[in-house]
Amino acid sequence: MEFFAAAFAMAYQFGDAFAFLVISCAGLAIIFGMMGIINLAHGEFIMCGAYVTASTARMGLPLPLAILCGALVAGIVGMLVERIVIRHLYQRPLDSIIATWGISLIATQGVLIVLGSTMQGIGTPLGSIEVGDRSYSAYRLVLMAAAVALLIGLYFLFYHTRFGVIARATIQRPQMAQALGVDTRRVYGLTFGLGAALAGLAGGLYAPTMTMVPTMGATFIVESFVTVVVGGADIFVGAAPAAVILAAIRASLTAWYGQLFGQIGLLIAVIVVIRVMPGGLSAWIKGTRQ
Amino acid sequence: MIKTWKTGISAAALAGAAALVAAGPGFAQDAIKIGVLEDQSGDFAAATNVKVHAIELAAEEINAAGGIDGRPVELVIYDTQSDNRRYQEFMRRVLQQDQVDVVFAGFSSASREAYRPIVNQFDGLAFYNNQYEGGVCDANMIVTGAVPEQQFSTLIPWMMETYGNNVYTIAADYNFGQISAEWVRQIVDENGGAMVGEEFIPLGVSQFSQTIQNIQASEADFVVTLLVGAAQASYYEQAASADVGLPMASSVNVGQGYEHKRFTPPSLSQMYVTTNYIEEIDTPESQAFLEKFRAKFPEEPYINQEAANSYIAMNLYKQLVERAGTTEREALREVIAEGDVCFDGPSGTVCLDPKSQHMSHTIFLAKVEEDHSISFPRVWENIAPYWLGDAGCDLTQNDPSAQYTPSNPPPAN
Amino acid sequence: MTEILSVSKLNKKFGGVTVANDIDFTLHAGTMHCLIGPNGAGKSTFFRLILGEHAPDSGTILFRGADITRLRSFERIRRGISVKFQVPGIFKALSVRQNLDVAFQHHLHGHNLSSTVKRVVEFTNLEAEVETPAGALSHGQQQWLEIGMAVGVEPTLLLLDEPTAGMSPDETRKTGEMLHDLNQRGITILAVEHDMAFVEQIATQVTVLHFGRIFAEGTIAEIIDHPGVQDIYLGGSDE
Amino acid sequence: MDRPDTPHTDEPLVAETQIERRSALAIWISRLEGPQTMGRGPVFWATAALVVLAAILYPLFSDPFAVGNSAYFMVWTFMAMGLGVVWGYTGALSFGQTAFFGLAGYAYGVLTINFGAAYGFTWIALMISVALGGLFAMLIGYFMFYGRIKGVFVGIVTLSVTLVLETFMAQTAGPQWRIGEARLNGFNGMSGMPPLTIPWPGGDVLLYPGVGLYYVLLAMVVLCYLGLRMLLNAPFGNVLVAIRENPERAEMLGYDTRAYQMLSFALGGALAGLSGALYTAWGQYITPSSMGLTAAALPIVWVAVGGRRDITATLLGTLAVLFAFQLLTVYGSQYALIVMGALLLFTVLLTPEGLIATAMRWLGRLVGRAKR
Repeated sequence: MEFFAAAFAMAYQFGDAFAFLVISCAGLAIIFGMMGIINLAHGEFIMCGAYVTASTARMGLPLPLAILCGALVAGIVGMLVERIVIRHLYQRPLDSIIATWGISLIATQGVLIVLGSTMQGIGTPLGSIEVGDRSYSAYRLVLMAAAVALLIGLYFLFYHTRFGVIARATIQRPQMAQALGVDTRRVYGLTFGLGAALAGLAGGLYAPTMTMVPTMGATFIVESFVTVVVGGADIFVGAAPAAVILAAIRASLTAWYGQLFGQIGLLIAVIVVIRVMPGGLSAWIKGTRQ
Repeated sequence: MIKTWKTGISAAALAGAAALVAAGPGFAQDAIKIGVLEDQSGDFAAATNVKVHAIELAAEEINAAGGIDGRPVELVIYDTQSDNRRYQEFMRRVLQQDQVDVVFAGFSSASREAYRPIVNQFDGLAFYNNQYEGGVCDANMIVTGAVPEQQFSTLIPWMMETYGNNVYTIAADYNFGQISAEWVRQIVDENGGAMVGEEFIPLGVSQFSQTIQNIQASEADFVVTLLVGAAQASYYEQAASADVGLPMASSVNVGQGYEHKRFTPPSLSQMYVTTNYIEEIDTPESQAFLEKFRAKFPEEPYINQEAANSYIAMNLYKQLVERAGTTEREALREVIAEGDVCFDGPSGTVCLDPKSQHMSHTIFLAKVEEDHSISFPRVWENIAPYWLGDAGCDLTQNDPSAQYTPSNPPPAN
Repeated sequence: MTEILSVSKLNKKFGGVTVANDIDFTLHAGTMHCLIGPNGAGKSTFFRLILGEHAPDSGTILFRGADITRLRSFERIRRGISVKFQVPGIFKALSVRQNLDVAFQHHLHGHNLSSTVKRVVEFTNLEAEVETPAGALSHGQQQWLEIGMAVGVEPTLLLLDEPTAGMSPDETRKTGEMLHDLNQRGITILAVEHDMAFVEQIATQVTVLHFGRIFAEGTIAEIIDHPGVQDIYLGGSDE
Repeated sequence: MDRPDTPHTDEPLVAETQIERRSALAIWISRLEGPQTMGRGPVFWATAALVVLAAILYPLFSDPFAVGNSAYFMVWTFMAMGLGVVWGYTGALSFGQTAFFGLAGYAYGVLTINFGAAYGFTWIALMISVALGGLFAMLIGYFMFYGRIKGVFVGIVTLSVTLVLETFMAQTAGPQWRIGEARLNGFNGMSGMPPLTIPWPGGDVLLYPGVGLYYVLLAMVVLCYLGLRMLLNAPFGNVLVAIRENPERAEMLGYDTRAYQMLSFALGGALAGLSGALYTAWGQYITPSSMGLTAAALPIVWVAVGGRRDITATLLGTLAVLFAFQLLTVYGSQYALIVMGALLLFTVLLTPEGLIATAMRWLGRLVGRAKR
């Protein structure tokens, strides 16, 4: 029993770190990993999802629906942003840094002015469970399940649906797709919207566990970028194992040496991984390193 | 939602108006100019907008009552955007270009350290109206916020008496957290307790599962939480959902960031905080202050200890100038050296300590209940900021312009 | 004739795929040599191995008698190997003159540089486009510009990866003349080529690569008559 | 397209080397103009001279605060120009110039706190700090470019480096974190270092922000700008641009591209270090947050808004953005950040090359037309 409790504790910590990395990077993996847009407003899409989730939940919507609402609104906002701004930047992805930084400034400060400097949280549901002599938040187990479900769902979407196949084809070979009669603009818009919606979903899922402030997205952004980059271009081949590796490093360093080393160790691991595998994990796994 | 929305707009409009008035030439020649540098946007905005309002309230009252020594007060307000560089830029601007007589500035300790060299260079006078880690011994600074010896020498012994001797500290991994933790450690030790854990969390960390597990694994009777910033505040929600169930003690929460209003009950229940003011304090002075505040700023989300300190600081400055008959810094300091600069304000009577130029406080022990209402199990009257003076800082004798800590005290003469 | 390049027992695998299989290959100074083979035969990989963009798993590469197997790319270039890539490797945002400046500047400057650039511009037929950004040139002109740049390192061996791909017949003929010209100036030429007519125009020797190994070697006539070569071109490829 | 069918084999393609008659100085001065930098001819240089003259006369017509504030703006331009070289010219987007900025800033503090300011030591400290920034950048550059890291990976590695430094420095509040006399002092930042001093008979001149510092910085900016123009139009600059356009081709022209990238990165790091040391001397203060995410993104914004592919545009753009953002903060109150964001959006959407670069091109065309 003692052993089981200790093993559960370790698995829980790892799963928690894994879920955080996967959920927070999924949207970015599509917008940045697939489309090449360096989206510094990723955190603000997360914030948008969290705010919508919290507001709708407080209006009486059940939490799961509220979270979906958050994802939906973030997705719609994402499609608007794509149409107004991002669409003009596909030819010069580096400029997307400036544009999305601008969007991020506007969003953060706009929310501060319109909604005030804080928003009341909604509380974490489901209570706690006891394993051995310790108690754990049950909701965080839901988050872990959500991370796994998210990966499976995305895999299914991109490899087994018409939209997914067209989206991958369009983004890899836009001219070819256009020649085959695909409305590439629409596909780009939808894909960006999907990325934003996933960011919103991350916000919604974590909204019950976090402080609601306009700058809350900032806590996600470094981890998201790091996971996506370590993973490389392909979210399934790359980002998922990247999240596994980084989560293991972070969880164990945090457990043995404290939060400081968890934080610094994560960043150093990133530097080392990129140095050893210059194309990211997915390129390395696919064996096309050269 | 709507409530806070309107506050935001009016705050912005007011800030703009004040800045414009300051720039305009129409005001009387002999106005006393007060620079105000506070974070009205960015990370710290939640806790600092109210400070600006408190200063505006005090200025309005002072002007209505004939100004300071017959001279009207004029505010020069800049938004420092929670950015240390803006403090450097604007401190220079208010001292050099706007030629203010005094500056009220700063929320984070980093921002104070950023502007302090500039105040020293121009030999200006600045009020820092924030509770902080203590130890600033600088003749150009007057500090009205509470310091660790005031908050911990009251809080920790009471907690140990009430809940037990085993203490677990989690603190933000920077100056404030580390120095506060040092105070906690020392006081626990002096009172025969034991530290069963001490953990430092880098700023910006928002995920606490491992920390929560560590606390559960320890034999702690209560947890001292010295967490700072919006990200770290996520701890309470996460600890509550993991059912940690231990009492918490803090010097930063509730009194500053009104977490009990922002989080869903009961995540903060059993939290004990020592503060020198919060709006729940039910004294006649506090009620009068609240009434005035709400009349001028009906949409204010919360009136915290920094708001009270800022308001007190304005009145202390008025008293200093009127007694000295000038805004000359050395003359004001001579008044402080007399040792009887006191003010009856929203939090009771407070006095300035001549040696350290810090302020004594009435310390309230605020307890957050299950439904996040506040009760006050204990009040300590007139707690002095004794440490700096005892350790050897004496601004009436010399001005080292340095910041000291218990493990790095002033050099013995 | 002296050997300028000799490759022995060269092996390279990517994942499970063998792209160079025990290649033994010798190139004589002053010749014009063509490398042919169906798509995927390993021709481009062989170039990249010679250029040092890929490191071989085993084997050696000698250039003018010295072992260059472990040298970095730019060091091989400095010893006198130069290359023209299949997709024109030019600096598209820079003008023709700037492209040539970069190519020639490491041993020339000032007047010497500008007079050389002038001559290369004439040689490559780009007099009217000196200030044009290279990206705005026609495809054939881009190929010529790159040949001009490749001369900049004063090579003794010039590798050309499909120099006439996408060219009109007239451009192809002119390119052939250009290469003959360079060869007469003492540059040994090794080209990958698909266009057999062009191969006939320039090559004295032909080597056939198939599945990463040398399949056949000889003069044009010998290769055309080689029964196995006809098989691999007609059989297994999507040409 | 008419080409003589008989090639002139008798004439060598590559010219026989003739002895160059011009002096090295003349060659370098001629490189003030060239293909890698915008602006040439008497009109441009006359305008530039007028701008510098106006800058020299400015303190006569202005108040001390404005002069000190302008000096403050100039402090940042070195980091921006360095990023311009690394990103705009060499094509490696560094998200971590602040790492070198911070390192040099702390180095200046540690050195001057320990050794004082006598005999002009502050200048030696400044040079050592810049060298440290450059060396550290060279190390990181070696690590990255010799490890074949490129593209967006360069951005993430550099960002990670600067965040590691920030996180580490933020927790050095304790008294055990000291180098000699200098307490690192964690997140609150290090202070108490002297400003730049010029040794002078009868008492050193302290360069607090004011007219003195203004002129020193103005001279440094002008020298640095002209020096970079010459370097970028020299063969070195040509190769950097060639690497940006097509690294494989550059390597296959015999250039050690990794060494060039590393050197360019080291130059960028040294310039960021110069800004860092000057910033510390300017405010007698340096903090870990100057290496944080926000601080790291700012140089990219300055450079991109001005125009990253031209050093003049980078310099003017940086000054313009710094000035505009400060002005907005003064008069825009809470709306300042929103207006800044909108400004960035419009700049990116309307002037892809950068605001200043586009304006300069437009002006150049106008002048050209006027001549005709």
